[in-house]
Amino acid sequence: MIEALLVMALGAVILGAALGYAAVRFRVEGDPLVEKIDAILPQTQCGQCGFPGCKPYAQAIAKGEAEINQCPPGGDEGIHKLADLLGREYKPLSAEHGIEKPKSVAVIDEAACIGCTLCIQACPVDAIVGAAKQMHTVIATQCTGCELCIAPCPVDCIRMEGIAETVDSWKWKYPVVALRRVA
Amino acid sequence: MNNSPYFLKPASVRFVMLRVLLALTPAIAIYVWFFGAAILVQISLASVTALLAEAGMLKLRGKPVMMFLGDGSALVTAWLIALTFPPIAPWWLTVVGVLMAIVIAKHLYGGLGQNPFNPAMVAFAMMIVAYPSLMSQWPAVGFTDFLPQWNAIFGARQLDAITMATPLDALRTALHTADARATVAGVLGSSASFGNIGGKGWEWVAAGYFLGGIYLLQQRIITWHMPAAFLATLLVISGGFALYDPTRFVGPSFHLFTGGAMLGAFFIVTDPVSGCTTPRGKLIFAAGIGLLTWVIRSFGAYPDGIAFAVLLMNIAAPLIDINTQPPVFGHKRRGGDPQ
Amino acid sequence: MIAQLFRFKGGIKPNSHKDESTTQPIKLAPLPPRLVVPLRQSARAMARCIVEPGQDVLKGQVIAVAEGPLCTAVHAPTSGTVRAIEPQPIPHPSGLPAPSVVIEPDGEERWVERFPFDIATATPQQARDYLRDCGIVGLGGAGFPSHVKLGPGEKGIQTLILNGAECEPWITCDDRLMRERAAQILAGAAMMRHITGARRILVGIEDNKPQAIEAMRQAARELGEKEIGVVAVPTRYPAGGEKQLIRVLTGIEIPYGKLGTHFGVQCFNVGSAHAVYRAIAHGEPLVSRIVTLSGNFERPGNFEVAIGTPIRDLLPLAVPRADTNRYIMGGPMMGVGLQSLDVPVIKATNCVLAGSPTLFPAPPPEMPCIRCGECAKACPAELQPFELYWYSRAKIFGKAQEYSLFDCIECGCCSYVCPSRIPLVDYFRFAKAEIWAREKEKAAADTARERYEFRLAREEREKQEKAAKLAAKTAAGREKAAAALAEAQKPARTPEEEAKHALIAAALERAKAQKEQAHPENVSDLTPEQQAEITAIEARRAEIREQAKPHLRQDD
Amino acid sequence: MTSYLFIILGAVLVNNVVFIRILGLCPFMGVSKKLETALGMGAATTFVLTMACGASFVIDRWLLIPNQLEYLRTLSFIVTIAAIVQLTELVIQKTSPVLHQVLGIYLPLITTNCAVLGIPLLNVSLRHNFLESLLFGFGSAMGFTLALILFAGIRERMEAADVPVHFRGTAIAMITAGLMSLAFMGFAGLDKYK
Repeated sequence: MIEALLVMALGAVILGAALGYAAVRFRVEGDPLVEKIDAILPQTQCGQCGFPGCKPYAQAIAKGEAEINQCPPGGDEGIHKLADLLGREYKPLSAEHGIEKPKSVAVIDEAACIGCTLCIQACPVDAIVGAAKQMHTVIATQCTGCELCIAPCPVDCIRMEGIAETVDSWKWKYPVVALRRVA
Repeated sequence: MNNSPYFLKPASVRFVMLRVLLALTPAIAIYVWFFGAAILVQISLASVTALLAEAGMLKLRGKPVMMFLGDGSALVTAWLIALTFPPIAPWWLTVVGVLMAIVIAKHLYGGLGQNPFNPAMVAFAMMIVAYPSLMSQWPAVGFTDFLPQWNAIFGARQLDAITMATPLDALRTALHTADARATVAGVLGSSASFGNIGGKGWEWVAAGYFLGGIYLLQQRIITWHMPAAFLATLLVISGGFALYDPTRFVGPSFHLFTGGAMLGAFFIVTDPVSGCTTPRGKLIFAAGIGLLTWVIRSFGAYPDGIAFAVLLMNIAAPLIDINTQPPVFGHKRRGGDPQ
Repeated sequence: MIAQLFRFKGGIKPNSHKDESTTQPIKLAPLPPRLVVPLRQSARAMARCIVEPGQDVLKGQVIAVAEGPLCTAVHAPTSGTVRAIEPQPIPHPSGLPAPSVVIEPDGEERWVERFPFDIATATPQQARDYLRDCGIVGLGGAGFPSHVKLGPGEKGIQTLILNGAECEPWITCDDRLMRERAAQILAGAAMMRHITGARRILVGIEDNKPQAIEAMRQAARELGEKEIGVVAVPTRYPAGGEKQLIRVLTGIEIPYGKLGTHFGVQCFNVGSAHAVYRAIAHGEPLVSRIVTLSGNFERPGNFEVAIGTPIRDLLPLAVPRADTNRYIMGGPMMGVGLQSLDVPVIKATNCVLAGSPTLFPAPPPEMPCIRCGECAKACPAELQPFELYWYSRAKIFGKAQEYSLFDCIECGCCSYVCPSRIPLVDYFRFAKAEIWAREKEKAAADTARERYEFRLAREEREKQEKAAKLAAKTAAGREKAAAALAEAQKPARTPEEEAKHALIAAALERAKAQKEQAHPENVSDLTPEQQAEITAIEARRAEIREQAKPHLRQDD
Repeated sequence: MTSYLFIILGAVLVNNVVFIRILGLCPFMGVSKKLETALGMGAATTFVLTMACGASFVIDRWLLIPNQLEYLRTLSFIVTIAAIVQLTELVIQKTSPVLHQVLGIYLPLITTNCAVLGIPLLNVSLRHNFLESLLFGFGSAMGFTLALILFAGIRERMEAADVPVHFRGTAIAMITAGLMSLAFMGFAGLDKYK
């Protein structure tokens, strides 16, 4: 009995020492995973996930504090990519965080704008230009469509507009599967 | 409104499958000549089962039944199963085998074109693992009376009179389990089931498959890669070992003209769905089947190794394909430098 | 002169249907009542319009100038009046409209002043700029700007290839052009050779066009040049693909993402060479081209058509048969199905093909892929189309890219041979479009991330500055108090403090202004009654605020 | 020499740890979605299993048997394996963070991978010597890796297959594993050949 205890104790001491040494020797700094997650997120910085931006959400996912299905702009595909990267199971987009919408940009009704700068402060990517008491306008190419400027506007002069399809932005569609026609 | 190209070459899956069935007919005729009409019963049984199973699965999966049923792929699977199973196997063995092939190996993976394993070989492997003795009762050559065979399939099994082991099985059993002094020459000389070059009768059936294979090659339905690599590997390796120790290893002619070698070479190995598709991959794939067939025939526990060899290489096929991708136009020479 | 030809793998041999439209010489198409000239003539770029509605233009007058490296100028195809500058349908698979100039011809065909370009004294750069301003783009079908292709690249160009292969069935515009204007084509080629400094010219023509080959050889003999070779190449679609023709004539394979110039070889359509000749020798910009009308027509043939002519006005020239149910711009293998007959002829329009249910039957239903490998045998880019299909269909685009999706030239050979009748090219177009869209999205996301991070950094900096300012202020305040204690009376503020105070005052002002603006003030243009009502409400609000004051510390 | 070869061959093919012994199914199903991760998992398991076989042999032969403590075998083997796994995890985390993240839960699960405990115990019951133990462990791990890679190859392709909805994911993966197992039964008898 004593031998058994001794043997186990000896084993525990040796293994513990080895592990302790390894923990010091192979310490990891930083977290490269956050970057990878952040690269998948759509960078709308809309905060619909419940975090104040894409990066914080990425950090939360990396730490395991957030689910991967909280990003409506990233949509189904973003969730699939996150699931792939992290080896987690796919989950459908969580409804409480919003729904996937077609991409759109904010447009300021320039006649109604009073130049309050509130939307400029709200815009996470500085895509609204203007100054106090001057008319504001959205730089459409930089707008991520996060809708954060809509709520602060005191005169409700900002609306979201879908992006119209042009010859340049048109995409080939998924081929119509003839099977369905026959069936 | 469809997009370019607007006109297409006349060709269809059904056309391909019907050619394959046509190519099988000479061998079937020879089969009937030597071993009786039981095989025709089995083929009909398998065909009906396959078509019913296919229709049922298509219906369950919500696909247009008539369109897919007409492609003929289920018939090809059914015929291959019938031709690899013993012709006097009980009817339910064939039926269960076909169901396994169509339902599990084919439709659970998404149907035609998506199955990673050869359905006919899945059926064969399952049945030989589950019912090894039933799968080893083959009709004696020349015993072509229809009634006993019919009874063997559907009724009372009075088998002793009409069955014998296949040549491969006989040789393997003799070499493995009999006394240590058994030699290839001794075994071959001792039994009536061995013919001049392969198994008696079987060598002619094999010739029939060969004929069909040539037809498929001529019709450009299969390419030379797979049959050539498979047969060459089997030839070289069995020839080499037969030279090394002729008492323990039987020669290449026996390997090539016995069992499923010829059927396999032209009709099973060449299945494009579950096999490799790159030119180099096809060679590796078929050579692998040849090697494994010989290994399992020579050292393994099952009489014919083709089914297992095919399944094993089916498993490896995706990896072989990934690693044998041919270079794309312009990417062959390093950096594509001009001369 | 060329002993050895090379071959490209794959390819198909469909029935070529060339004879139907080659019997007649090229005829001039009449001017339509209305020309629609899209501003988007070259492959990827849109020119900037410089005319206005109502303005009179002359034939050959610039109506839009080139902007950016891949753009070419656009000219008025005839004299007349600009009626509108508006989105009009253009020949594009999307069927979407794009900005176009609508011109009503006056029927007089008055040219602008034309000056031949003196190529002998001009630098290559000047010559390229001139061609750009003449609106010269590739006339083979893709419409890539010629001046870009004439650029020197890294190593210069040794071999200039003229593409007269014209491998698509039915199309014969290059064939007729070579038969009738061989000398002009070779003259244009010689000019391009001069610009690029190339050594030799090779003309590749499929061997099913013996008359064209003979005409070109005759012209070359007359030119008396040894360094021009007219080569008959085997007839096999897509021998006229640029990369395939370069491969056949020189053995060089140009991978995806590389241009001919990287390898010292460049390839031009014979029509482009002809256009270059017209531009340089006669000062004529590209305002018309040869278009084949073939397929389901009573009188198929080739016509010289003004750019901008609506297809509808073209059809009576060849008389479509009664059962014609569709029109295709380009050939049957790579052409664009026309969704409207109002689309105009553009510079890339080589053919208008009429189709009938018997000529181009509706595609049979798609069956599953059986991985038979026919497509891989037919693929001239030596791809594995069934693997591309497998992953494109399931939208696993990363895998499709691993199988070199972008090396696909969309020639249609795989769809043509597929026994399962799968529209393979459609799947590849879809996958490519998705990947491109995604890359665009990714780039946008990266910009957004950068801007977001910059904003965060700026806010952080501002916070720190504010804190520093605050610290400075309190420190200054304390000092001031101490100073006030020590020395009873002193001049109150230093100039720095003055400035600081001014800043604070301004900030307060701003805050106040903001606060005011925070109230809804969309109150301009109101009627007096409304104004009065608002004032009354405001007064009531003030009253309530006054009453609430004991309870509330602050009303905002 | 041939006997060693037969040990490896038998462990890789004939008695493949996954397909024939049906051990280690959890990581087999879990980490076979992608080829790269399968390779990573295979490498990690190979390392751990070989080490575990060596270490457990040493403990068994020189610690447990001399002291008549065979009843502590399972316990001490588990502890040893756990320590080796911990060590591996630390090393991987340092050298390949992505692999670490991808292996995720499965890396600690090597601890409870029944193959990793089963093979050392089999070593004892098969009375392998030290070299044989190492080879058997290595061979089994190679068999595990082979199974994982082959399975990953098929799964990558199957990902795009039109599998009926109810069978997507784990269900069809299980069926595939079963059919692969069936194929590996073809090797039966190879190791008994005289």
